[in-house]
Amino acid sequence: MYSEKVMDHFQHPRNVGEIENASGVGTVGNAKCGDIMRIFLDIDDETHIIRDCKFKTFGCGAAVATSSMATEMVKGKTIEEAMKLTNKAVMEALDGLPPVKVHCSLLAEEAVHAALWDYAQKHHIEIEGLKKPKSDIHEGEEAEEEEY
Amino acid sequence: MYSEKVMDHFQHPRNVGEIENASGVGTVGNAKCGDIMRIFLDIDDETHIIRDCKFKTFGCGAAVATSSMATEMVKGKTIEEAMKLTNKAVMEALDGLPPVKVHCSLLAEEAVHAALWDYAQKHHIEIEGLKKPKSDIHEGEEAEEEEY
Amino acid sequence: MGKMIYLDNAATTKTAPEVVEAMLPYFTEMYGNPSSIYDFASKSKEGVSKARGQIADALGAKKEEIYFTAGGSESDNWALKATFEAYKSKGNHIITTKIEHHAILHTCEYLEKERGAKITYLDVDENGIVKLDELEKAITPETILISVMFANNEIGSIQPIREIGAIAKEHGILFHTDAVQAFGQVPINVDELGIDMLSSSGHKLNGPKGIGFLYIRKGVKIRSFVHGGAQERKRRAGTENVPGIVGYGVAADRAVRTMKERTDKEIQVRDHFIERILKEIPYVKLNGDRTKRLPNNVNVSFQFIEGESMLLMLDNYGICASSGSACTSGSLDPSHVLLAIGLPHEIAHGSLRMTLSEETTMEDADFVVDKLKEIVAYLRSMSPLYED
Amino acid sequence: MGKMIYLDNAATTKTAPEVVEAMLPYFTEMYGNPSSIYDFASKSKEGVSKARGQIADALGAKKEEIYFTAGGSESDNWALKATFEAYKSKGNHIITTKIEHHAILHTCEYLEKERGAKITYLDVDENGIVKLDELEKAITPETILISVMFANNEIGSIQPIREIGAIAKEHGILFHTDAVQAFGQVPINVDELGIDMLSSSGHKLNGPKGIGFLYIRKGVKIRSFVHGGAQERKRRAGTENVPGIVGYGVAADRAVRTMKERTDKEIQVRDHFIERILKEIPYVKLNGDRTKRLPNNVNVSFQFIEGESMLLMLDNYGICASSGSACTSGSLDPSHVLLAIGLPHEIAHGSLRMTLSEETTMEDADFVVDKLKEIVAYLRSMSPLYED
Ligand SMILES: Cc1ncc(COP(=O)(O)O)c(C=O)c1O
Ligand SMILES: Cc1ncc(COP(=O)(O)O)c(C=O)c1O
Ligand code: FES
Ligand code: FES
Repeated sequence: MYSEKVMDHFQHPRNVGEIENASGVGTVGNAKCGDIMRIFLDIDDETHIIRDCKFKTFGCGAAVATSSMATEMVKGKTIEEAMKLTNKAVMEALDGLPPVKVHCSLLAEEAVHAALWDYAQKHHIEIEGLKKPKSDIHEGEEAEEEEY
Repeated sequence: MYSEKVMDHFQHPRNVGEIENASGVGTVGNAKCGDIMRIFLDIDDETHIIRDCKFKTFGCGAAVATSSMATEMVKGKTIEEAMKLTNKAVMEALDGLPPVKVHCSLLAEEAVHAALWDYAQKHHIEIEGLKKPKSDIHEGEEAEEEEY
Repeated sequence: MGKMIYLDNAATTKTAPEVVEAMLPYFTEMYGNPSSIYDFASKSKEGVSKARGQIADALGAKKEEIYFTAGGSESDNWALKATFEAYKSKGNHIITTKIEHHAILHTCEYLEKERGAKITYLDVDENGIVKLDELEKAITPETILISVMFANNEIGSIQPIREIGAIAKEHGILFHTDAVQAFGQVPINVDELGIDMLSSSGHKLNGPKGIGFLYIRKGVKIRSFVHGGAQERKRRAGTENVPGIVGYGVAADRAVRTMKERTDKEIQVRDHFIERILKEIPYVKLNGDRTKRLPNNVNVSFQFIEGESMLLMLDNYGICASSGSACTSGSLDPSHVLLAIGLPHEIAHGSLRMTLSEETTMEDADFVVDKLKEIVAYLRSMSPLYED
Repeated sequence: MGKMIYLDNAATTKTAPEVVEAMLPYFTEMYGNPSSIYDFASKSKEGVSKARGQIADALGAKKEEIYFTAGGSESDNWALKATFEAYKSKGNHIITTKIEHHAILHTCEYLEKERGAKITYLDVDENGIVKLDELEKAITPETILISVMFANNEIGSIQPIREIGAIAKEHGILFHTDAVQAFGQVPINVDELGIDMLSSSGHKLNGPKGIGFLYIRKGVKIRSFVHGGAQERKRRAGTENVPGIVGYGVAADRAVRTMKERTDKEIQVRDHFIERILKEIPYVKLNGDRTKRLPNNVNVSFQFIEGESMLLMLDNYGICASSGSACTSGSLDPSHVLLAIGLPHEIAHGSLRMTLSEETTMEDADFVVDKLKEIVAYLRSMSPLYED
C-alpha cells in the first residue's frame, strides 16, 4: 500500500520529539479521521532560518511519514521558503501516497503553517501568505478513486 | 436424475410400435410440454382382456419410460382392471420420477383411457368410470419443489 | 463407458489446468484478505490487480473499469437493476431482445413488475439477429438503456454490436451487452464497439465457476447491487474471491492469446458437423445464422422427435450435449429463443445444441454424427408424429 | 522475515488443505454443470447435494433450506432486500442494530432511501450486547423483520439469539441473523434458536472465498435477489460454483466436528492474551463482552495511539492483525461498532483486533504481547496526546 520511502520514514521517523522553548509550536487535527500532529520549530530570529524542527504525531502511517518528511524538508529553510512547502511536495518526496491518504499530508502542511503562525504571533510579525490556521482541517472532498 | 428402472425402460422400451387394426387407439398430448403419446390396444371382445398393447411416444425420457411401463402393466388385464391403472402406480413401478416429470406419467394414464374410450365408442359399450378424454391434458399445478 | 465427448461448452467448460495451477497458492499460502494492511495481504491484492489487468487488456478497457462479481447472472442483474436506479429520474424505458438469457429477461420482468420500468423486447429475424431498424424505432425520450447480448447461448448468433453501440451513442443511451458466451470466443474491444457495460462469466472460458465481472465504462453512474464493504471501488461489496479472480485472469489471458488458432479449428469442426448433419439426416434444420455464429456452436432441430430423449441416448455413447427443450431446467416451455426465431413448438422441442471446445476433433464429430443418425432414426420409429 | 503469526482470522482464514483437496476434482474432472441431464453432470450435482447436506446438518436444518450464494454480503443483501419486497404489503419496518456489518447497514440505508423502508437501529450496551427490552419496544404492527447478527465481527460479542428468536416468534415477525462470524465457532441450531434466515460465508471457517449461503426456513416467502436461471430451487440464479460449494461443505463439516476441541484451545490462548495485555499495558481497555465472546476474538483499545501505526509496526514482526480504525478500508471514520459501545473517537482510533485460529499457540501469544508492549510504548512516546 505504501511506497518504500513512506515505509522508511514511518519505520525510522526523523525528528521525532519536542523542542523545549520552541520558537513556534503548531498543533492541527483532522476532523475527519481524528488524527493529530504537533510541530515544533526552532527559528533564528535574525535570519529567519529554521534551525531545527521536531514533531509528535498521533496518526496513521502516512501521517507519521509525512511528519517526518516535512520536518526534514523545512529544516535549514527560511520562513519564506518553508511557507512554500505544500503537501504535494511532501507527497512527491515520499514517492506518492494512496488516494485515501492524501489528507494525511495536508496535516503536515497545516502543522508547519500553524507553528509558523505561533511564531509570528509571538514576535508580532506578519508572514506573507500565512493565515490563521484552523485547528481542525477538512479536506473538500474525500478522495473517491482508489488505486488498482 | 432418473431411477435405474426408468433408464431401463427408456433404453429398452417394451411394446414399442403399432397394432394393425387395433381394437382401440388413443392419442393424448400434454399442452404444457407439447409431448404426445399414442397407445394401441388389442382387446378380446368376449373376455374384455387386453391381449396386447403397444405405444408410440414423442416425448422425454420419462414419457417413454412410463409408456413402456404402462403398456406392460395393462397387458393381460381386463378393461376394468386397466381402468384402475393410475399414473401413481406407474410411477411407483418405475421407482419414482423427479417432481417436474410427474406430468409425463399422467400422459400414460390418459393415453390408456383414450384408447379404451376409442374401444368403447367402436363397440357402443360403456366402461365404468371412463369419461371422454381430452386430447390435451393439463396438470393443475406445475410441481414447484425440486429434489435435492 | 469409454471416452467422453463433451459437447456442452456453452453450459460450462473444463477449468484449464494452468488456471487451477495459478489459483492454488491463493487458497493455502497467499490467503490474506486483499483489504488488509499487512504485507502478507499485499500478495492477494497483487493477484487481484494482475487479473484485473489481464481482463482489462482482453477488452481494451482500463483496469479500474473491471468489477468482479460472482458470475454472469449477477453481472446482468447488476447492470440492469442498478442502472435503472441511477437513471430512473431520466427515464424508465429499457430496450432488450426476446432472445436474451433468463438472467436478463427475468431481471427485466422484475423491473417491470416491482420497479415501474417499461421494457421493450425486440424481435429477431429467423436467424436470431436483432433488427436494427426496429431498435431505432423503439427508442423514446424515456429510454435509458439498451441491453443486447453479444452472442446467443442457444443458437450462437452474433449480434451487430458495433451498430447497436453506434445507435446508442447517437441517442445518448447507455449500452450494455451480455457477453457471457462471446468473451474469449470473438474479439471484443469496448471502445471500438461503443459498449458501456459488459457482463462475463469465468466458467464459460475455461476459468473457474462462481466468478464473473461487469465492465463499467468510466463515467457510467451505476449504483451498487450488493451493498456492504468498500471492495471493488465501493461498488460491489464482499471479500474478494481471490483464487477465483486470479484464475479468471489467467483464463481470459489464455482465451485471448489462443483465440485465433483455437476458433479456427473449432469453426472447421463445427462446419463439418453442420454439413454432415444437414446432408445426411432428413427433416432437419440449422438454427441460428450460418456465418454470424459462435465458432463452437451447432444447433439443429430434428422434426418428429423430442430433445431429452435424444440427449439420454447420446449420453449412452458418452456424448454430452444439450437441448433446446427446457424440460430439464424446471420449465416445460420450449426454448424462448427457438420460438423467437419462429420455430413451431414441436420442432423447437426436437432441438439439439452441441458446443465444441478446442479439444473436439474431426473424429469426434464423425462419431457423433454417426450415432446421431442412428438415434434420430430410432426415435422417429417410435414417434407417433413420424410416418415413413 | 521469519515466521508469520496470522491473527486476522475474522477477516479471512486459510483454506484448509482438506478443503482444497475436496475441491480439486471439480475443476478439471467433474466439471459438468449440475443442471445438465447427462450422467457426467450428475457427479457435480451429487457434490453440491452432499455439501448442502453437510451444511444443513451443521445447523440442524433441512437440506432444501440451504441456498448457496457468493458470500456473506450477498446473503445479507438477499435476506433484507428480498424479504422486504415479499412482505412490504404487510409492513415496511425492519429492526436491526447499530453494530451490524456494513453488508447489513448499507443495505438498510439503501432500503430506507430507495425503497421506502423504515429502519430502527438498536443501541447496544457497553459490552456490545443488544438490549432486549429496547428490541421489544421497537416492535410495531408494521415490523416485518428483525435482523441481529449472531456475533460481532469486531468485538466478538455474542448476542442473545435465542431470546431474540423467541421475541420474533411471539410477535410473528421474521428473524434473520448474520452468522458470518459465528457459524463454525459456536453451536447453532436454527430450530432451537428460532432463526428464520441465517447468512454465512465460506472463507471465515477455512472454506473457500466467494461462496456463502443463506438458510431460509421452509415457509418464508422471500423473493429472489439474483434473477435468472432455475438454480437453487429457482431462488438464486447462476451456474453453481461447484468446487466452492463442495469446499464449503467440507469446511462446515470440519468446523462442527472439531469445534469443541478447537475453540477450547482458542479460548485458552485468547484469555491468556487478554490477561497479559490488561495487566502489563497501561491505559488499555478490552472491547466487547468478557465472556459472551467469540472464542478467537481479542479486541483492545490503547489510549493515545492510533491503530494503523500499530498494525504497521506489528507487521514488521510478521504479526498480522487488524484495527478498529477503518482508515484503510476507504473510510476515515472510526469503527461504528466501537462508537456504538461508547468509545470516544480518539480511543476508538487506537484499537487492535486480533482473531486467533486453531494454529495460534501460547508462545505466539507471548511473543505478540511482548512486541505489543514495545510498540505501544514507542508510539506513545511519539504521540502529542501522551504525557508521561
Ligand atoms: C459479520 C459479517 N457479515 C458479513 C460479512 C461479509 O462477508 P463477505 O465479505 O464474505 O461477503 C462479514 C465479513 O466480512 C462479516 O464479518
Ligand atoms: C448468455 C448468458 N448470460 C448469462 C449467463 C449466466 O451466467 P452464470 O450462470 O455464470 O451466472 C449465461 C450462462 O448460463 C449465458 O449463457
Ligand atoms: S492522518 Fe488520519 S488517516 Fe492518515
Ligand atoms: S412428457 Fe413432456 S416433459 Fe415429459
